[in-house]
Amino acid sequence: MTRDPSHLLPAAEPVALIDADGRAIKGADGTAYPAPDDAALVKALGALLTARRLNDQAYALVRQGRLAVYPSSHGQEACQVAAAQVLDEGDWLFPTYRDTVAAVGRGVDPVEALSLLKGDWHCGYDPHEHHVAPHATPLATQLPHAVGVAHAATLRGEPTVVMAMCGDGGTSEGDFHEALNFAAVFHAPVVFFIQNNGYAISVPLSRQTAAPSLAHKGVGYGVPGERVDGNDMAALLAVLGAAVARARAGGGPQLVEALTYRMQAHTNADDATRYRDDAEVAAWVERDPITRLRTHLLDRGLIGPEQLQDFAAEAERVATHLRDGLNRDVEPDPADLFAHVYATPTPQLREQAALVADELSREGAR
Amino acid sequence: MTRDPSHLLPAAEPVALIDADGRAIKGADGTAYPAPDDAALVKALGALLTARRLNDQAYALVRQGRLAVYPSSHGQEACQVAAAQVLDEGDWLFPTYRDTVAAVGRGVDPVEALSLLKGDWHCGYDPHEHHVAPHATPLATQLPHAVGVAHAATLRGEPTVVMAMCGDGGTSEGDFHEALNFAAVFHAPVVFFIQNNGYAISVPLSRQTAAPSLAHKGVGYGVPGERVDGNDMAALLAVLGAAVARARAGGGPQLVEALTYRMQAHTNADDATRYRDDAEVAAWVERDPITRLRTHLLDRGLIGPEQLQDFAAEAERVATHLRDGLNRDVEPDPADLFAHVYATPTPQLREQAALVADELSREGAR
Amino acid sequence: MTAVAEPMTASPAKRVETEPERGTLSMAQALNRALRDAMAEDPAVVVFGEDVGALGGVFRVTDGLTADFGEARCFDTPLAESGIVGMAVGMAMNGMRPVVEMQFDAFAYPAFEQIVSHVAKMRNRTRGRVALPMVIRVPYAGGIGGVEHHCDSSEAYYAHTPGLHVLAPATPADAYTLLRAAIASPDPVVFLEPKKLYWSKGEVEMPSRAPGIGSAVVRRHGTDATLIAYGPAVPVALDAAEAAAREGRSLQVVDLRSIVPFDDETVCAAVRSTGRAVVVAEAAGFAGVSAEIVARVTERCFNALAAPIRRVGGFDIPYPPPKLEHFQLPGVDRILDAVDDLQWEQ
Amino acid sequence: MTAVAEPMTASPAKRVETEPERGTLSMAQALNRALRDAMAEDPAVVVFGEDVGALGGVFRVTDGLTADFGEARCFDTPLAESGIVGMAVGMAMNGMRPVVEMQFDAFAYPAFEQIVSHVAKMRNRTRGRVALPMVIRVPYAGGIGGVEHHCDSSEAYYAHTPGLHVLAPATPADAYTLLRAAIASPDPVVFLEPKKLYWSKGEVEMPSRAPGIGSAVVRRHGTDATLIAYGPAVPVALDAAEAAAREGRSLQVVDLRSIVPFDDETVCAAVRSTGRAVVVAEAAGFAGVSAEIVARVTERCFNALAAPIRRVGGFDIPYPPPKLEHFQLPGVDRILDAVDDLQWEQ
Ligand SMILES: Cc1ncc(C[n+]2csc(CCOP(=O)(O)OP(=O)(O)O)c2C)c(N)n1
Ligand SMILES: Cc1ncc(C[n+]2csc(CCOP(=O)(O)OP(=O)(O)O)c2C)c(N)n1
Ligand SMILES: [Mg+2]
Ligand SMILES: [Mg+2]
Repeated sequence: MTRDPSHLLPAAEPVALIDADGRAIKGADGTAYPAPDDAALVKALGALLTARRLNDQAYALVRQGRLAVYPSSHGQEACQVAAAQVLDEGDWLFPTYRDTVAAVGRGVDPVEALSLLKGDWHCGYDPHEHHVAPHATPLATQLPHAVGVAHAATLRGEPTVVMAMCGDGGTSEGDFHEALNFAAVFHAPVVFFIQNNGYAISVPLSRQTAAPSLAHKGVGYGVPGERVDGNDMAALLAVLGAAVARARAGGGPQLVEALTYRMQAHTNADDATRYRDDAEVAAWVERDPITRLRTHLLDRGLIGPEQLQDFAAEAERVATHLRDGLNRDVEPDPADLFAHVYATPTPQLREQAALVADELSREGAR
Repeated sequence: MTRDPSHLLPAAEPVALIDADGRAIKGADGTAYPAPDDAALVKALGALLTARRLNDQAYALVRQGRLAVYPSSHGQEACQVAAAQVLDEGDWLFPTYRDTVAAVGRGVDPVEALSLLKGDWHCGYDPHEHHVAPHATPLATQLPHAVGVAHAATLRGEPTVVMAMCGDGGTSEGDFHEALNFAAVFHAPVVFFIQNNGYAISVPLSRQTAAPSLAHKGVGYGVPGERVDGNDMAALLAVLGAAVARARAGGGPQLVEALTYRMQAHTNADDATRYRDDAEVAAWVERDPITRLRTHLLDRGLIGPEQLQDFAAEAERVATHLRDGLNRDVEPDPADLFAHVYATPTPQLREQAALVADELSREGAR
Repeated sequence: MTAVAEPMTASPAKRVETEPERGTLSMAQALNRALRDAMAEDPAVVVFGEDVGALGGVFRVTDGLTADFGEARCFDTPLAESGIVGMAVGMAMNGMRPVVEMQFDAFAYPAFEQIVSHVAKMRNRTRGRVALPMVIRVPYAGGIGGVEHHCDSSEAYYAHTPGLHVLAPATPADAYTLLRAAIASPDPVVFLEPKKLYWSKGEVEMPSRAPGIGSAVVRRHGTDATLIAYGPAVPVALDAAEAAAREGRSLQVVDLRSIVPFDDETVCAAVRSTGRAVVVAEAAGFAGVSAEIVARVTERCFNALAAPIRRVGGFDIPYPPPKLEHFQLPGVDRILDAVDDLQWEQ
Repeated sequence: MTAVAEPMTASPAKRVETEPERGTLSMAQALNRALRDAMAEDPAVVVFGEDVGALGGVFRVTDGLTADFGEARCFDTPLAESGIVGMAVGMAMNGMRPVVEMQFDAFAYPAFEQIVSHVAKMRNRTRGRVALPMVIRVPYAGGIGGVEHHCDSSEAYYAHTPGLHVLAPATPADAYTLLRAAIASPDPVVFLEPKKLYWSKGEVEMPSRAPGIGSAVVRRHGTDATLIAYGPAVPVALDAAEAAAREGRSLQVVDLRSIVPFDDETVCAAVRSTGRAVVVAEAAGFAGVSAEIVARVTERCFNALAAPIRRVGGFDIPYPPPKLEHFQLPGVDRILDAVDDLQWEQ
């Protein structure tokens, strides 16, 4: 144990590579985090536009009654896209309920990703297919799982890295603490990625912690903490990319706090006017991650109108797919209620399934 | 939120005022922690001698079958004594199972303090009498209670400070995290006092944390962390005293890590040879807190042989009281089983109590 | 010394004996009113949890309390249930009467250790010297189309734990009565609020003259068989009784109100009067409260029973997704089927 | 891609059909042997928890595993039960078969959230796509003079939670058989080890040919009444049967072995054959496993019952201090009293 914690502490200011006007920040590429390559940024813009479209489409589908509820990541899309984009195929992502877009970024079909919120089934996708864990609702409880997945890989000598996502509110839970501590002690290849969007439903960050920042929580575990502008796509790719590379190279876990903002209410069911001002929201709209990256790439001539049109078309295609998928009603099969409680249903479950089958057949007979 | 964490970080070296040979450390009184006054040190030596005697007497009583089990604080007595001595009468102490001696330092009768370990009843003393919470066995679970006691006092404008004790192992539990965070957010007057004795039963500190030190955990909550030589009575009184004063003055919570050593096995039921070397133990015996303070006070002429004799007599008196108390067998009353589950027993409990009473009367009749 | 073993109690002296106020309230409003009245009467009552302040709770049960009583009396905490319950334990030890909110049933599980090892045991551990007058409010059970972890019927976990009182109101009036009783109780109470009944309306009397903790009530008299229900299952049992009446069968409905302590007297009297009974509850069946009811009533009334007591309740499965939840919830048809099965003489 | 939905299973191909080895072992030794044999057969089996490494566990059940299989296969963790179970969930998701130890029953409560919301639900949440083959070992129940929090009978909390298997051996042979079955199971198992039986000895067959998960056994045949017991209550029930025999009453003893799934067939057949029954268990009574047994057997065998099924078990109180624990534990006299109460015809 070295007593000097300086290598574990975040810099005084969050890492930022592109400013709110889309300009590369002077001298920023001379820092520990060189700007990501141009292709990655262009790719990210496409993903960002699709992400925004998905968020807004899903929100609209709630209003149309096709989804029961939607916790949107509108405004946090740069975090969502970066979390997925920095991972390799064999890596794992552990999303929260707000991270549908990140899951989609890993290849999960958005229709399957939203089956939870449509009410069809708890998890609509196969977590093993894209290495995306089921959305976690009980806060921070997915973080110890992430450590376990990573440690299993380490034991087998596999190069897997795990991206474990969490909100600012989630950092207060005991499981956050236990997961970071386990990851550090077992030197597990996990990147803990906190989207600090300023609120846990109605509760502001100041009521969540008195720490200098959430990234300062790392030092208590011996885990390096870093802060990053969560609306700056370039900075996110750089910081998360470096954290993933470091973990893959055997450097152990890292904690990354992204400063971002939940531009909409917690979910459509929430009334954010009860606890925050419009002015606060407006200030963050100015720092929208999409405008920033688009301006930057246009200014640097890395994209043109044609590319933007292609991106828009792709976003629209995905939105249409989502709409079509969610407008299609597939009646869930009641037999599923009993089929997956255990690998083999117990005698009791077989009895109970028979009771439901009997009820249904009597109903059918009427 | 200020981003500069330096005021929250412990110094590179633990605070120490008296070295292992009992000499005042040069320049130490020029630091943030001036040496405690002489009277306090002399008083502490008396308490230390009684503490050691109590530990060893309790241990002997286990061998004699008068106690079921005893987790001794042999070697950690300076921490025990300091924790009690720095508190005012209205303050609260939250001890763990290993902190019997600290509870006794607050005025709890040692016989009552040990009734848990004798098997008579779960908590043998009245927690309200000396403001000592019941010994906590489930690790770290007492820490949120400490915050609650402190916050209640704050709400009523009372000057109470709470000393919340915990082991190095306990810092890994989720409740440790939640308690520190709540204390910081509510600016509660709690001193979290970790006795880092190097082990959680058999598990060494290196398997408990990868942090630079346990005191470094404070910064993640915005709580100042401090490290102190846990076998240096003067340093403990200085650091804990300052933390209590700061909390009482409205400065909020503090985290103090004392570096000490569990010189005996976890309890008499444990076999420490399975997981640690005699050489390690021997090295710590050299740093015994009692020898150190005694030498220091003798060297400075603050005590003489007569004073030492008085102290020894007092220690003996307490040991005799303990022995007598534990050798006396009071049969616990089976009616107590049902009397305190609720303020008023439920009809069900009355039935159950009657059943036992009936069994006993039938037995008596035989 | 201000800390006292038996914290300040709601001062009954202040209650002037006037005609009680009456009003039609939703259950959420009745609960809000109970909190207000208790806070107004006793400065030791404090309310805290996640989003209970400015937002007024996700179900608005704490609406306006911070505005009206100040931040010291009703406040938001960091997001950590074990911390919330643990802090309440400490506050109760030190003279307060905390009422904490767990946001949803399944989100109380992180606090399970605190509830089982401390809340339930403190009085007993200390031979009555440390009381914990505190209430843990839990919006519970299903029927609102909630996603996973938002619909658990968790009463058995608490009811099985000696040292806790466990209450579950089924009407706005009982919500008011029982929450007041819970706050006034010298012992910890797990207070289960059926989510799907938050918006159901009913007449409420304040202060209430209804029986408090430990009393069941017969909600509907009947002669053929007795339905025993609590919380969200009570209105369903009443619907079933109504439907049975149309088919010429007279069903009696008992509402437990208080799961622990259990009102053996009222329940057994009701069952004896009909000789047949069905227990209706939402929870998954195995080793739940329903099993206890069957076991204890059978033990006490065996010779009065014409048929075994049947259970209608959740299957032994995790709570299903919204589109399938109606299969899990006890419904009128399933209750009537169970009644039909009670070995009626031809 | 190495992560697989259905993790590597104990390769039965490797098992050569030879005469099983036999030996007299204590229950702790039998458990140790089961862990060893499973680890030797399947590299995916890993053991971790508090003090399971160098110390070999406070009950020595993991003695020597680190020395013999290496630190990667059996290791100590930081002191945090939720973290231990949560990490096991992740490892099970990613191809391993973790076997974790909770140091004592009450110290599993901090992991309750992980157990109820994740361990029990993962397969169901993912429609069978993510299995969690993992075992949570819990030294449980009382009778060893342990201080508070070291003697809880916590089986009802787990048995009430759909998605978990809950096993409780009563003999060294079953300890071996059932732990092997638990580790081989594709589903999570809460494995309850009666502390007071750790040092009891018995003959063990390895590999075992005894029935696995889901089967009860009749430990003693009898004709007058049936005692139904599991875990630490089984030897007590057998003692009671022995004592009853001396008084001329023939008691049958059923050992559940598997609480979930429950063996209705064996239990009901036994009860029907005698027409009278008593359930014996250590746990506090209200809404526990005993209640379930009474309820389900009564539902199924009502017309064969000459008397209501009685329960002998813990009172509804927190587990008492050592000097009083004998009042809480079901003993021979109390069982015989209950049997006497079974409405015998004069
Ligand atoms: C254990 C637990 N407690 C409470 C909740 C209810 N809840 C859902 S979201 C939420 C706020 C979460 O805030 P944060 O972690 O910042 O994530 P965000 O919603 O901002 O993305 C709360 C309290 C929960 N899901 N889990
Ligand atoms: C929640 C919980 N888990 C496990 C235990 C079992 N246990 C008792 S003491 C102990 C070690 C504690 O170590 P530490 O916190 O360093 O305190 P020390 O014994 O060294 O004073 C353990 C694991 C417990 N008491 N509580
Ligand atoms: Mg947030
Ligand atoms: Mg220690």
